[in-house]
Amino acid sequence: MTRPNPKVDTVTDRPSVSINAPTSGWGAVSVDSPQAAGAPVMDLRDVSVFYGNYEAVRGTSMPIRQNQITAMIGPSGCGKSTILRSLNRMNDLVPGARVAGKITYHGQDLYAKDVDPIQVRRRIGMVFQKPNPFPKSIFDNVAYGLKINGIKGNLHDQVEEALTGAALWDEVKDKLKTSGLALSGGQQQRLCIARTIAVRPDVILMDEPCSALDPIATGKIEDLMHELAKTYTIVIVTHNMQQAARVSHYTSFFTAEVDEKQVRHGRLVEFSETGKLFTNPTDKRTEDYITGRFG
Amino acid sequence: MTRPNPKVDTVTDRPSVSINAPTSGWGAVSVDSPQAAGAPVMDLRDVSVFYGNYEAVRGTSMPIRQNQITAMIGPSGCGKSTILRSLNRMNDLVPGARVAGKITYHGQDLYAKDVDPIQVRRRIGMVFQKPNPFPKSIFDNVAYGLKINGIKGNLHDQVEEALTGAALWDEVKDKLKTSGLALSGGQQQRLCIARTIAVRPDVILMDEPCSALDPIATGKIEDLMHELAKTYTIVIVTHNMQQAARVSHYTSFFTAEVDEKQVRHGRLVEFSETGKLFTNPTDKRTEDYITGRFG
Amino acid sequence: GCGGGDDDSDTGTGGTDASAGASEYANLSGDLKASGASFPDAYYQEVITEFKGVAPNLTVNYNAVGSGQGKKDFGANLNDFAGSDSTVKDGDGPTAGSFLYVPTVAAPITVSFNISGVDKLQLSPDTLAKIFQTDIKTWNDAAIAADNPGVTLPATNITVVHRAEGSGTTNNFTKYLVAAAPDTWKLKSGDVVDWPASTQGAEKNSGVAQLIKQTDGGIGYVDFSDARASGLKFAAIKNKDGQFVEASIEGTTAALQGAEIAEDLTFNPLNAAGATTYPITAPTYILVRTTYTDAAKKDAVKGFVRYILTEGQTLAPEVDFAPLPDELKTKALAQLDKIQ
Amino acid sequence: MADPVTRPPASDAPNLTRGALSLRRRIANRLALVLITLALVVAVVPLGLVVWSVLSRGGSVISWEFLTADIPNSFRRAGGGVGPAVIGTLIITGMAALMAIPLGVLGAIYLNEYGKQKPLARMIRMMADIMTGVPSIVMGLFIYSTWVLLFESRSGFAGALALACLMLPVIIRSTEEMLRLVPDELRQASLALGARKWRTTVTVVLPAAISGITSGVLLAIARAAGETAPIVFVVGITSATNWNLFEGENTALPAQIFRNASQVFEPAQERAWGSALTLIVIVLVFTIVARIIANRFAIKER
Amino acid sequence: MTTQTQTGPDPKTALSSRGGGPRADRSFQVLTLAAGLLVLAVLALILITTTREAWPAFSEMGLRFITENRWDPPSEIFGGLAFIYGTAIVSLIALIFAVPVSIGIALFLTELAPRRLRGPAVTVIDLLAAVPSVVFGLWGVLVVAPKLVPVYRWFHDVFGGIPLIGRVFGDPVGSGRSFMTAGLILAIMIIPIITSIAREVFDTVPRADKDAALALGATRWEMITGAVFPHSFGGLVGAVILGLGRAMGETIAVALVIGSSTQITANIFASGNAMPSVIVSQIGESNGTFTAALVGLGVVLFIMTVLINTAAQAIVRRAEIRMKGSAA
Ligand SMILES: Nc1ncnc2c1ncn2[C@@H]1O[C@H](COP(=O)(O)OP(=O)(O)OP(=O)(O)O)[C@@H](O)[C@H]1O
Ligand SMILES: Nc1ncnc2c1ncn2[C@@H]1O[C@H](COP(=O)(O)OP(=O)(O)OP(=O)(O)O)[C@@H](O)[C@H]1O
Ligand SMILES: [Mg+2]
Ligand SMILES: [Mg+2]
Ligand SMILES: O=P([O-])([O-])[O-]
Repeated sequence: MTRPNPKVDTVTDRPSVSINAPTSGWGAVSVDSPQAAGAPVMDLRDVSVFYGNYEAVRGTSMPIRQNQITAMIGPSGCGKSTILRSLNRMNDLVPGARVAGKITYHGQDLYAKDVDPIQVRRRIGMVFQKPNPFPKSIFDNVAYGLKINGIKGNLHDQVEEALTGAALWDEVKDKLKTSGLALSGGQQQRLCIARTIAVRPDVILMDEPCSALDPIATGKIEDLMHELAKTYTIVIVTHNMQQAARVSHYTSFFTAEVDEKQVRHGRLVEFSETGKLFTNPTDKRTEDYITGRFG
Repeated sequence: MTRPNPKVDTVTDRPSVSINAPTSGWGAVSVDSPQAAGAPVMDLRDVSVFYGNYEAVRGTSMPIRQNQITAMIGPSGCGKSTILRSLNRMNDLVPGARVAGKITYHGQDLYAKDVDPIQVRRRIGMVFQKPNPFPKSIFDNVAYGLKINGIKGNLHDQVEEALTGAALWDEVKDKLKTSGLALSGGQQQRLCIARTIAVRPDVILMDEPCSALDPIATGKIEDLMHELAKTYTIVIVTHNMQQAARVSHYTSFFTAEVDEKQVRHGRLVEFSETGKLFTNPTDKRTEDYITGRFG
Repeated sequence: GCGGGDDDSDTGTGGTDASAGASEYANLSGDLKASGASFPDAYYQEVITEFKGVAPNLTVNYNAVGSGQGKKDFGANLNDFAGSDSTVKDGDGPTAGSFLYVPTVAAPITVSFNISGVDKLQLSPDTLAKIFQTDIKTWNDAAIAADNPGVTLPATNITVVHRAEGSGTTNNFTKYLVAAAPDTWKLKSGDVVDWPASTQGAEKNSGVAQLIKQTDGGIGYVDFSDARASGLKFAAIKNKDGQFVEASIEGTTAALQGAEIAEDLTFNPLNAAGATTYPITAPTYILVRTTYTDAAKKDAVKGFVRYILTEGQTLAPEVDFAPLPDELKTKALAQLDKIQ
Repeated sequence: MADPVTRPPASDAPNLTRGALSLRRRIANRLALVLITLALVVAVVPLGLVVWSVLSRGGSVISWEFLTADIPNSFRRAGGGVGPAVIGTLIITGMAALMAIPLGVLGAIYLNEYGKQKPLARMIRMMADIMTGVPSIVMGLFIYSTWVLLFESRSGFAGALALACLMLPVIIRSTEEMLRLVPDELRQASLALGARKWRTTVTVVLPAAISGITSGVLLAIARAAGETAPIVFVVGITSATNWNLFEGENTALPAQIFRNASQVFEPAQERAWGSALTLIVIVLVFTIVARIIANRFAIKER
Repeated sequence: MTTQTQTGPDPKTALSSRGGGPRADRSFQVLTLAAGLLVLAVLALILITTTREAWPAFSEMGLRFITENRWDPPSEIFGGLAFIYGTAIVSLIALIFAVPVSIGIALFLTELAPRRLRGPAVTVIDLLAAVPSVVFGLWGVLVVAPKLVPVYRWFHDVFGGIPLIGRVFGDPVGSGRSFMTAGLILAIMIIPIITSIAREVFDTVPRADKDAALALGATRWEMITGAVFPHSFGGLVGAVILGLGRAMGETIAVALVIGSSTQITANIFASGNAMPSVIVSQIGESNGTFTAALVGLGVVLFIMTVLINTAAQAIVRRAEIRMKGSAA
C-alpha cells in the first residue's frame, strides 16, 4: 500500500494562501507550508468549542484545502470529533454546545447570524463512525437527501450516479429495493457515502468511517476516498495512524492537555503535510504519539 | 517506558518443558523456545471453540507459563477473547458454546466431568475490558469474593491486602464505604483487580484491561501487572501491540482466516517469546500485522 | 358473645321509651350482612341508624345493590337477609321453601321528568306506555298535549331513562304498565325488559334520578323517596278511576287498602281501584331464611325485622314511605315466628 | 478547477442564508413543530380541568374527619367520611403487593436469568403480556367465580387477589426489563470470582437493579390502588372500618367514587370528589416516590 | 507451586464440586421457574373458569352471541353485537384523539423540548397517568357530559346536514352521555400510556440516524419523518395497541359516561354501551344464562384483546423485516 503524495493536479487557479504568513495567527502550532496544495475551502481561526462551561477544544487554527484529504489524529477525547462536527454545525444540536473563534467556508462566516445550518449541512456532508443507513431500501436511502432537498432531475439516474460514485452500484444494482440494513458493514458504509454525495456536497466530513469495518472493507473505503478527493474536499478523523498516513494529504495532530485548573482541553499540536508529519514531526508530542510511545 | 525482559528470576523448580519438542503437536505454528521460562501452569492442546456450529477458533496449542505474562494479540474477531474465556470456563455461560481439544491446568483436564466450573473460576480469576465494579462500596467489592467463597480470616485485613496488592490502597483507604462506581476508570479497573486477587487465584486472565482507560491509568495498570507477575500467572488480551510489547514475556498472535467454505475461523499464527515475536517474527502474517500493514 | 347484655341494656337504653322492647334488642350482638333492593334503601338505612340506638352491639349492614343481586347473594349465602321488591323466580338464587317473605313498607314509584318550563305534567297509562316505548318522541306530541290541556309543551326530544341493571322497581313499574295499558304496552314486565335502543340506562334509583336531572327532556321512573329527596318533578298519573293523582303517602295507603294478600304474604297494590289511589304503588319485602344454623344470627335477624315491623313503621313517613296496614303487619310479625 | 463538470455548481458562491430554504419546506417544518408543541397543550388542558375539579370540589370536603369517619349508610346523608375506604384501599392494595411482588420478582428472575430465549420463557413472557392485557373486569369475574363463590364471602382478600393478579404480570415484565439493564459484566465478574449463579443473582444482580425494580413495583401498586371494577365486584361494601381482610366485606376509595358518582344527592357527590382527591394523593405519593427512587438510585451508566 | 503460598488446597482435588452448592443453584432455579409458571397457571385458570361460567350462553347462542344485535335477557336472547360495536367505536374515537396527541407529545419531549422544559412536561404526563380511571369517570359524568351537549349540538347543526358524514354527527343525546364522551374520556386516559411508550421508542432511535438525516440538510420535521418514524414504526404500533387494550378493557369510566343504551348507530353523539360496562352494571342483577352471557362478554373481550395483540405483532414483524432486511 502506497501513501499518495498530495495531488498536484488538483491545484486550482485560486491564489495559494501562504499558511505560514504571520497574519494567520496559528501561534504556537507548527504549520508546514506544503509545496503544492488546493486553496482553502474552509478555514479555522482560533476555534474553541464549549460544551456548556467546559471548553472541550481550545484555540484551533487550520485550513481545509480543496480537493485534498485532511486527516485529524490524536488520542481519544482530544476533541477531533468535536472540531469535525463544528465544521458543519452539527454541534448546534448538542444543547449547550458553543463555538468561539471563526470558521469560514468560501470566505463566509459559518456561524454568522443569517446562516442557516440546514444549508450548511447540505453543502458540507458527513459520514459517521458506525455505518448508519436508514431502515429503508437502498434506493430510498440514497434518494432521501435528493427528495428532501427538492433536487430536480431523474431520481433513478441520480441514485445510480451516487451509488456508482460510492463504488457500490455493481454490488447492489439488482437489489435496490432491499433494506439498506441487509448489506454488510463495508457496503453499508459505502451506502452512507453514496447518500452523502447524492446531494452533491462540497466538503465531506468523515468521523472514523472505518473503525467498525474489517481490513478488506477498510481498504475499499480508503480507495474510494482517493477517488472522491478528485471531486470533493474531505476531512477525516481517524484513530488509525496508518490510515491517516495512507490516505491523507494533510494531517493535524490533536492532543488533550491539562490546564492549571486540572481541566482537560483538546489542543491542535501540529498541522502539516502528511508526509512531513509522519517522517519529520516538529513537535515532540507528535513524535511520541506516532512512534507509539503513548496512546 | 521500557519493555521488561522475561523475568528470569521467576523460574521455578519444575522441569522446563521444551515447547519445541515434537510431541507438543503445535503443528504449523512456529513456537520459539525461550531461553528461560516458568513451567506451564496451563496447557492448550489443539483447542477449538465452537459457538453452536460455528467454529470460532480452530486448533490452538500453547502453554501458559507460571509467573509469566502471556499476551494474545491479533485483529478484531480472531478469537482472542474466546480462547481466554475458555481458560476459566466462562464460555460455559454462553449457550451453545463448546470446547474441543484439551486444556489442562496443573495437568488436570479443565473440562473433565467432575470438574466444577465454580472451583475453576475461583482459581483462575478474570479482569474484564470495561472496569466493572459492583454497585457496592469499595470495601464490599473486594470483600464479595471472600464472603462467597467463605474464605476465613480477618475480612478487613484481607481487603486491605488485596487493595494494597492492586496498588489502590493509598488512594481509597479513607473512603472504603463509598461506591466503587465513584472512582475514576483507572481506579475502578484496579479495584476489579483487587477484587480478583482477594480470593487468591492462581492465574489471572485479563481481556483488554486498559482499552477503556487513558494513557496514565494504562501506565499504572501495566506497572501493576509487572508487580502481580511476581505472584501470579497472567494472560492478557490486548489490541495494543505496544502494550503487548511493553508488558508481556510471551506473545501469541492470532488472526482470522477464511476456509474453503468462506467461513472465518480464528487461528493461532505464532507463539513465541515477546522480544522475538516483535523483532524477528517467523510468520509473514505476523510481520505484516506488527508493521501495520493490516489491521 | 354477648356477655353482660342485661347490664348494658339498662344503661344503654335509658333514653328510649319502650323499655320492654329495648331490653329485648339490647341482647342482640354480632354483624348482620344484608343486601338487595335499592327502592327501600333510604328507609332501611333510617331504620338501621335508629336501631343502633336500641341494639348497640348489633351491626346491620344493608347494601343497596338491587333486588336481583340481593336475591342472588341470598341464594349464594353471601348475606343474612335480602331486600327485594319482586318475588323470587326460578334461577334467581334462593330455592323455594328455604325462605320467607316479610313485607316491610310500600311506596309509590314516581314518573319523574325534567322539561324546562314545565312544572306539572299529567299522564294517562297509555301515554305513559307510549313514551316509555318511544312511540312518542317529542314532548309536544299530541297524546301528551291531550293529557295536559292548557300546558305549553316544548318540542324537546324525549329521553327515556330506565334502570341499567335488573331491578325490582322496573319489575313493578312494567307490571303496572301491563295492567293499566294492556293494549299499548308491548315490552312485557320483568326485572329487566327489552328497552328500545335509544333509551338510556342508569344505575339504581338515584342513578336514574341523577340522569333525569342532568337531561333536558328526560323522563324515568324513580322511587318516591329518592325523587323527593333529589327535588325532581313528577307527573300525576291517571288511576283506575280516571283521576290524575300525584304520588303521595296517602295515595299509597289508599292503594294498600284494596290490595289482596297472598298466602306467602306477597301482595300486589299496583293499579288498585279507588279515587285517591296512586296507581303505581309497589311493595317491598325482606327475604329471611327459614332456618339459620347460627342461633345468634337467627335472633339478630328476627330482632331487626321485628323492629322494622313495630317501632320502625313510624319512621316510614319521615323518609317518604308508607307503613303497612295493621292487618298485614300482624301477619308479617306472625311470619317471623316461623324462622328456626 | 480540476473537474468542472461534476463539481457542484454552487460551491463557489454558496448561499447559506435562511432564505435559501424553500418556502414549502420552511412552512412544513414550522407547522409541524407548532402542531407538535400544541399536542402538549391539548393534553395539559384536560389534566388541568380534572385537577381543578377534583381540587376545588374535593378540597372543600377533605378534613381529618372525612378521612377517618365511618361512611354514612345513606347516600343522602351529609357528614361522615370515607375512613373505611381509605383503610380498605391501603390494606387491600398492601396485601396484593405482598403477594404479587415476591412472585413477580422471582418470575422475572426466571425469565431474565434462566429462561432467556428458551421456548418456555418466551411462552411465559408472551402469556405475561397477555395477562397484562386482561381487562380488570375479567379479572374481577375470575376472582368472583373462583374465590368468592367458593368461600361464600366477599372480602378484602378477594379484592387483594384480583389486584395481585393484575399486578403480577406488570411486575414481572418491568422487573425483567430492569434485570436486563444490569450489565452482563457484573454477572460475569461475580461468576469469575467463583460465585454460584443464585448467589450472583441475589447478591449482585438484584441489588444492582433494586431501584428500577422498586420504582416499577410502586407504579404497579399505584395503578392497582386505582382499580375499580374488580373491587366493586368482589370486595362488597361496608360502612364501618374492617381491618380483617379475610372476614367480612370491605370497601375501597375507587368503589366509593364509583358508587357516589352515580348518585343524585349532593352529599354523595361531595364524598365522591373527596374520595377522588384522597385517592389521587395516595396514587401520586406512590408515583412520586417511584420517580425519586428511579432517579436517585438509578444504575449508574458507565 | 513454590511462590503460590496463598493457594490453599491442592488444585487437583480442589476443582471438583464441593458440598450442596449445585443443589442450591438448582432449587433456586426451580423456585423462580415456579413463579414464572404461575403466570401460565393463572391465565389458564382465568380462561377455564370464565369460559366454563359463560358456557351456557355460548352453547345457547352459538355464533349469534357476537353477530346478533339483540340483548333481551327476559327472552333469554343474548346477542352482544351492540356492545362489541360500542367497544369498537369508543376505542376508535379514543385512538383518533389520543394517537396524534401522544405522538406529538412524545416528539416534543424527545426532539423539540429544551432540556429544562423536558422535566416539567414529563411530570405533567406522569400526573395524568397517576389519575385513576374512576376519577376521569367521575369528572366525566358530573362535569364534562352535561357541558358537552351544546358542543355536540353545534357540531350536529353544522355538519349534520352533510350526506353520509352527517350521520356520524347525529342528534346529540340530552344527557351528553354518549360514545363520543366515553371516547374522549378514554382518550385522556390513554394519552399518558401511549406517550410514555412512544417516548421510549423515540429515545431508542440512534442519535447517528438523526444526525445522518440532519447532515444531509434535513429540517427537523424532515429528520423526524425520515429518520425517526421509520425506526419507530414497530414500537409505535406496540404503544397504540397497548393504549387500545386499555381503552377496550376500561370499565368504570366508560360505564359512567356512555349512557347504557343497547344500540348500533353511526351517530357518535348517541348513547350506547360497551362490553365491560354492560358487565359491571348488569351482572349484579343477573342470574342463570344472563350471568353466563355477561361473563361470555368478558371472554369475548379477552379474546378480542389477544387477537388484536397478535395481529399487531404480526404487522410489526412484517414491517420490521421489510425495513431492516433479513440480516438484521
Ligand atoms: N455532548 C457532549 N457534551 C459534553 N461534553 C462532550 C460532548 N461530546 C464530547 N464531549 C467532551 O469533549 C471532549 C472531546 O470529545 P470528542 O468526542 O470530540 O473527542 P474525540 O477526539 O473525538 O475522541 P474519540 O477518539 O474517543 O472519538 C471529551 O472530553 C468529551 O468528553
Ligand atoms: N457468544 C457468541 N456467540 C456466537 N459467536 C460469537 C460469540 N462470541 C464471539 N463470537 C464470534 O467468535 C469470533 C471470535 O470472537 P472473539 O470475541 O473471541 O474475538 P476477539 O479476538 O476477542 O475480538 P475483539 O478483538 O474484537 O474483542 C467472532 O467471529 C465472533 O463473532
Ligand atoms: Mg470521536
Ligand atoms: Mg475480545
Ligand atoms: O329496588 P331495586 O333496586 O331492585 O329497583
